[in-house]
Amino acid sequence: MREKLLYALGVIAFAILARDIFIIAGFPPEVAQGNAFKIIFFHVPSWVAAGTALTTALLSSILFLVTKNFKYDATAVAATEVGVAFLSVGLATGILWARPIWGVWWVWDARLTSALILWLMYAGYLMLRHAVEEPTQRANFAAVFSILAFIDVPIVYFSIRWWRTQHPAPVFFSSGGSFPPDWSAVMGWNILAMVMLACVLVSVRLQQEQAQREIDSLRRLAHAL
Amino acid sequence: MNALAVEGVWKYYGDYPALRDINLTCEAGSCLALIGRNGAGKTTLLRTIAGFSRPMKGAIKILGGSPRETATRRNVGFIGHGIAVYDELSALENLMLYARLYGLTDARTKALQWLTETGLERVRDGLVREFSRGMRQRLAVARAFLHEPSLLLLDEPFTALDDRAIAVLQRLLREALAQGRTVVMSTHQLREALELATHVTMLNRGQVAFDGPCTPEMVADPGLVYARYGEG
Amino acid sequence: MNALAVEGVWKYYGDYPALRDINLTCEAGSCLALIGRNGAGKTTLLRTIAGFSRPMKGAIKILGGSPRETATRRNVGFIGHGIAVYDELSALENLMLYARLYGLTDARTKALQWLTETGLERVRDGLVREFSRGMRQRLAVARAFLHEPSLLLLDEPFTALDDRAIAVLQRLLREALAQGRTVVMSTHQLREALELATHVTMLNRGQVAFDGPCTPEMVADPGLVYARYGEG
Amino acid sequence: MEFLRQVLVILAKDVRAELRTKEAVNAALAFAVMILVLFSFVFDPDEATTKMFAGGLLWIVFAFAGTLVLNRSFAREIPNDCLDALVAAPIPGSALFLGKALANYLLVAAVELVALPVFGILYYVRWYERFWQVMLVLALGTWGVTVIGTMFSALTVNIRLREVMLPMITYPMLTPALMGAMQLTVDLMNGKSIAGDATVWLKLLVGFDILYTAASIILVDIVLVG
Amino acid sequence: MEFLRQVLVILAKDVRAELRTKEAVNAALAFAVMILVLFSFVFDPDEATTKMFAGGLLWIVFAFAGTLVLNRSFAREIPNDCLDALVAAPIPGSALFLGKALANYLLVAAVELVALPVFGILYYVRWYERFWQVMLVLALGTWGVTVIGTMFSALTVNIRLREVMLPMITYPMLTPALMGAMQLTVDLMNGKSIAGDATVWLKLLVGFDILYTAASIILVDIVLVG
Ligand code: HEM
Ligand SMILES: Nc1ncnc2c1ncn2[C@@H]1O[C@H](COP(=O)(O)OP(=O)(O)OP(=O)(O)O)[C@@H](O)[C@H]1O
Ligand SMILES: Nc1ncnc2c1ncn2[C@@H]1O[C@H](COP(=O)(O)OP(=O)(O)OP(=O)(O)O)[C@@H](O)[C@H]1O
Ligand SMILES: [Mg+2]
Ligand SMILES: [Mg+2]
Repeated sequence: MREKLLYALGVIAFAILARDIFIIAGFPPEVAQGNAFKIIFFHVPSWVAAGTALTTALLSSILFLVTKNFKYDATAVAATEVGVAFLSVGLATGILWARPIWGVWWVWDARLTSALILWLMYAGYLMLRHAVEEPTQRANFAAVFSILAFIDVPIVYFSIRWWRTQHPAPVFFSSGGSFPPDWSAVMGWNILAMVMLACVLVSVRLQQEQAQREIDSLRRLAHAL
Repeated sequence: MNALAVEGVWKYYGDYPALRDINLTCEAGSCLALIGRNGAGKTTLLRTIAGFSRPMKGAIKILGGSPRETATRRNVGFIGHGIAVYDELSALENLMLYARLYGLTDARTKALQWLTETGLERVRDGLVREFSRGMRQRLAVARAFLHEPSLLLLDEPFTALDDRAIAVLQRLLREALAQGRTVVMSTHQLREALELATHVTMLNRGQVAFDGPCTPEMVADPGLVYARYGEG
Repeated sequence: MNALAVEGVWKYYGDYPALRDINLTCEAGSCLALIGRNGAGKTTLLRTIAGFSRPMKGAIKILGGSPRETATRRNVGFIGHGIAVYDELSALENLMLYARLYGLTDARTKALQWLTETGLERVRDGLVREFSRGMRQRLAVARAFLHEPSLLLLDEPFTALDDRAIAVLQRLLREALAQGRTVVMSTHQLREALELATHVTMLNRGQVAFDGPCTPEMVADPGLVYARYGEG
Repeated sequence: MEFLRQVLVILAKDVRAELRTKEAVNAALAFAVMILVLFSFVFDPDEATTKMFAGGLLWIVFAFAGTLVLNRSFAREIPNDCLDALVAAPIPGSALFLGKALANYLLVAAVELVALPVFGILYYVRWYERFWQVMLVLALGTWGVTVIGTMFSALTVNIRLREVMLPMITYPMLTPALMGAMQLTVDLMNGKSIAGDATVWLKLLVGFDILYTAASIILVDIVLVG
Repeated sequence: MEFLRQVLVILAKDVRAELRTKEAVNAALAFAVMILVLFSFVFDPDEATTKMFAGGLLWIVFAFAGTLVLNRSFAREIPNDCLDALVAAPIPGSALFLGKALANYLLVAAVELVALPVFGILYYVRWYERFWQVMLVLALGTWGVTVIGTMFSALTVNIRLREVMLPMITYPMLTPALMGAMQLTVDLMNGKSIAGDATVWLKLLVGFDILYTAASIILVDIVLVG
C-alpha cells in the first residue's frame, strides 16, 4: 500500500516536471540572458528540495538522540543522501548557468562559497558514517555532526541578504521581485514537484535502509545460532 | 541487593555475536573469576559492564544503578588491557591525577600510599615511559584501587606481574573482599585467580558455558573447568 | 660454536644501568629461561641481543655473527611486548608480508600453515584490529616462527594465551629445540617456562644473580630460584 | 565549584603532558613559521596589495598550525587506553571537554602569540598599533577554532583515518569564524578600528563562539560514551 | 633484484594499509578543495595579482596535505611495535626507506593530481597549457618533500621526541625545494616556459632531490638502529 502511494507520488512529480518543461520551453527568451535563464526553474526548486531534505535530517537526528530509536537514524541518512544529491544538482545548475552569463565556471561570492562549503560538510557527514563501524556509535556521531553542520544552512540562505554578492538578489519573498505571475506559478509547481520527488527518494532510501537493517539482524541471528 | 547483575546481554561486532544472552549476578563480597578461551568474550563482557559500550540488548545493573551514572562510576575500578596511565607523566603525577578526578581530598597521601602498596615508591618520580612492563601493570593496579571502589573489574590483572607483585595483588584483593567489596576478573592464570575466586563463570564463544561456585576441586586442578565444560 | 654469546654487556638508560656486565652463553639446541623481578632488565637484555639497541660496552655474538648482520637477522625470531603485526591488515596478509620480507618462496603456503598451527585459520581474513588479545599474541607467535629461525628470542610469550595455546606454543618450542634450534625466553609464568628450559638465568637489578642448568627441583617448585638467589 | 575543579584537573594534565614533550606545540610553531617564510618569498611584502591580505594569511596559518595541536588532543589518550579511564571517572563529559578545550586554547594561543611578531617582521605589518583590538579578535577567533577542533578531535578519536578526517570535517565548519576573524584582522592591520560595518563581523564571531560552545557542551556526552 | 623486491614489499604494505579504506582519496580531495576555498577568502582569485602567486599557493596546499601523509609514515609502525619487526627483518635499511618513501610519494602525488584540476577551476589557472613541464616540476618538488619527510619521520620515530624534531628540522630543510618548486610553478602558470634564469631553479630542485636521496639512503641505517 505504502509503496503504491510512493510510486504514485513519484509519477505525479515527474508528470508535473514534464508538463513544466514543456511550458518553460514555450517561454520567450529573456532580454539579457537569452534561454539560459530558464535553468532557474530547476535551480531554485532543487535548493528548496535540498533545504527540505536537510531540515528533515536535522529533525530526525535530534529525534534519534532523544529517543535512541534507530528508525530516526535511518531517516537521517536517507534524508542527508538525498539532500546531498539535490545540493549537487543545485550546484551543477548554478555552474551551468554561470558559464554563459558570467563567462566563468565559478566565482567566489558568499552564496556560491557557502553553498560549496555546505556540500563539503554534508559529504563529510556521509564519509564520517563510513569510517565508524560500531552502529550505535555511528548513529550518535552522525547525529551530533548533523546538528553542528546544519548551522550553515541558514547562512547559505541569508548570504545574499547579508553580503553583496554576484549571485542574483532574491526574487521571491522580497519586495523587489519582478517575476511575472505566470512564471511564478510554474516555479511554484516545479518547487512542489521537486520536493515531492525528494520525499519519494527519501522514502525509497528509508525502505532500503530498513530492509538492510532487517537483513542484518537476520544474518546476525543466523550467526548467533 | 546484588553488587552486579547482568541480564540477558547481547553484544555484536558487526554480524558477530561476541556476547549471547549473558546472565550473571554477583553478591557483594564475592569474587567472580571469568574464564574462557581466547576470543570467548571476556574482555567484551567486562568492558560492557564497565559501561564503555552499550549492550545491544539486555541490561546491566551495578549496585542497583546503570553503569554510566556518576554515582556508579565513582564506585567502580577498572583495569583493562591498556594500563590507562600517561607515559609522559610520572607515577606519582598519574596517581594524583586520578585521585583528583575521583575527588579524593588527600590526593597526594593516597597516591603515595598506593605507590608503596604496589612497590613503586622507589620510582615514584620516574616517567611511566621509562617503566618496565611489570612496573606499568603495578601502576595500573594502584590506579584501580586508589579510590577504593566497591566493584573491581579486572581484565587479566596478573599479566606481566612477578611473583611478588602477584602476591601483593592477591593480598589486596583478599582485603577488598573481606571489606565486602566485589571483584570480577578475567584471567588465563587460573591458579592465581582460583585461589581467590568464590565463583567461576566460563564463557564459550560468547555464551555462559559454566557458572557456579568455586570448589576446592577446581583450585586443586585449575584445568578442570575447561576439561569438563569446554568444547572438548 | 655457541648459538648465543653475551660478553660483558652494559646498557644504560641515562644514568641508570639497566644491564651491568652481563655474561651468558647458549649452546645450540638449548632453552634458556630468563627470569627476574619486574624491572630486572629482562626486556632490555632481549632487545639488546636482538639488535634493537646497541650495548654501551661488551659484545653480542649470534651464531658467530653480530646481531645486525643480515645473515644473522634471517636466523632470529623475536616476540616482544608489542605484537608487531598491523592492525589494518588481516592475519593472513600480515603473515604473508613477513614471509615476503624474509624472502620465503612459498609465502602463502607458509602463512596458511602457521595460521593453522596457532589455531587462527578460522579468522585468517579477519583484520587484526578485531582480534582479542590472545588471538593477537597467537599471531605474534606465528610471525616469529614463520621463517624457522635458529634462534628464538621470546619476551613473555605466554602472556594472554589460553591453556590450549600455551600447550601449542610449548609443543612448538619443544619441536624447535629437538631440531637443534635455540630458545631464549623471559617470563613470569615460571611453571610453563621451566617445563621446557634447559638453563635458567636470573637477573637482579641488571646483574646475573643466578645462572645454571634447570634442575628437576626447580620444575617441581618454580619459586625456588627466587627464594634461593633473590634479594629476599 | 566541583565542576570547575574537574575542568582544571583535566586542563592541568593536558598542558603538563604536552609541555613535557612539546610535540604538538613545536610542530605547530615550526609549521607556522615555515609557511610565513615561504609566503614572504612568494609575494612581495613591500607591496600595498600584500597588506590587504596579510591578515587573512595569518588566520590560514593559525588554522593549519592549530590543527596540529588539536589533532593530538584526544589522540594523546589513545596509546595506553587512557580515554577509557577518563570516561570511567566520575566526571561529566562536559568537564572533560572544557578542560581539554581550554588546554588546547592555551597551547594554540601560545603558538599564535609567538607567530604574530614573526609575521609582523616578515610582512612589515604594524599589528601592535591596535594591540587590544587585535588581541580581542585573536582571542575570539582562536576560541572558535579550538572549540570546534576539540569537539571533532573527540568525534574522530576512535575512527579510521583520523588524521585525514579531522581537518576535512573541521575546516568547513570553521569557515564562518575564520571569515570573521580574517575580515577584522585585515581591517585592523590596515589601521581601521572595529567600528561601523565591521561590528557585524565581531557579532558573527561572538555568536559563533557561543553557539558552538553551547552545542558542544550539550552534545559531548553522547560522543564520548555513545 | 632482491633489493627491488624488498622495496616493493614495503611499498605494497604501506599503500595497502593506507588504502584499506577507499575514503582516503575522497577525504584528501575534499580536504584540498577546502584549503583552496579558505585561501579564496584571503586573496581574490579573480584579480590579476593573484595569478602572480597562485602557483606558490598551490605548493603551500601540497606541503600541508603532504605533512598529513608523511606524519603517518613511520608513526604507523608505532602502535604494535611493528618497527621492531621491520628492523629485525633481513632487509637493508635503505630498502625499508625507499619502500616507504615511494609509498608516500604515490599517496602525496595522488592527492596533488586530484587537487590540481580543482585548483585550475577555482583559481582560473590554465595549468594544463605547459602540461609536461608542470608535471616535471610536480614530480621533482614532490620527491623532495617526500624524501625529507620520510627521512625525518624515520629519524624521530625512535626517540620520544618524534613530533618535536620532525617539524623543527624538516620544515626549514624543505624550504629550498619548496621555493624552487614555487618559483617554477608561478612562471609556468603565467605562461613562461622553463628557460633562461628559471633553469637555475630547476637545477636547484634536481640537485636537492639527488643530494638528499643519496644522503638519506646512506644514513638511514644509522637512524633506524640507534
Ligand atoms: C554554482 C553556483 C550557484 C549556487 C551554489 C547557487 C545557489 C543558490 C541557492 C542556494 C539558491 C536558493 C536560495 C534562495 O532562494 O535564496 C539560489 C537561488 C537563485 N539562484 Fe543561484 N546559485 C548559483 C548560481 C546562480 C547563477 C549563475 C544565477 C544567475 C545568474 C543564479 C540565480 C539564482 C536566482 C535568480 C535564484 C532565486 C533567488 C531567490 O528568489 O531567492 N544562481 N541559488
Ligand atoms: N573491535 C572488534 N571488532 C570485531 N570483532 C571483535 C572486536 N573486538 C573483539 N572482537 C571479537 O569478539 C570476540 C571476543 O573478543 P574478546 O576480546 O572479548 O575475547 P577475550 O575473551 O577477551 O579473549 P582473550 O582471552 O584473547 O583476551 C573475538 O572473537 C574477537 O574476534
Ligand atoms: N626507555 C627507558 N628509559 C629509562 N629507563 C628504562 C627504560 N626502559 C626500561 N628502563 C628501566 O630499566 C630497567 C629494566 O627494564 P626492563 O624493561 O628490561 O625490565 P624487565 O625485566 O623486562 O621487567 P618486566 O618483568 O616488568 O617486564 C627498569 O628499571 C626500567 O625502569
Ligand atoms: Mg581479553
Ligand atoms: Mg619486560
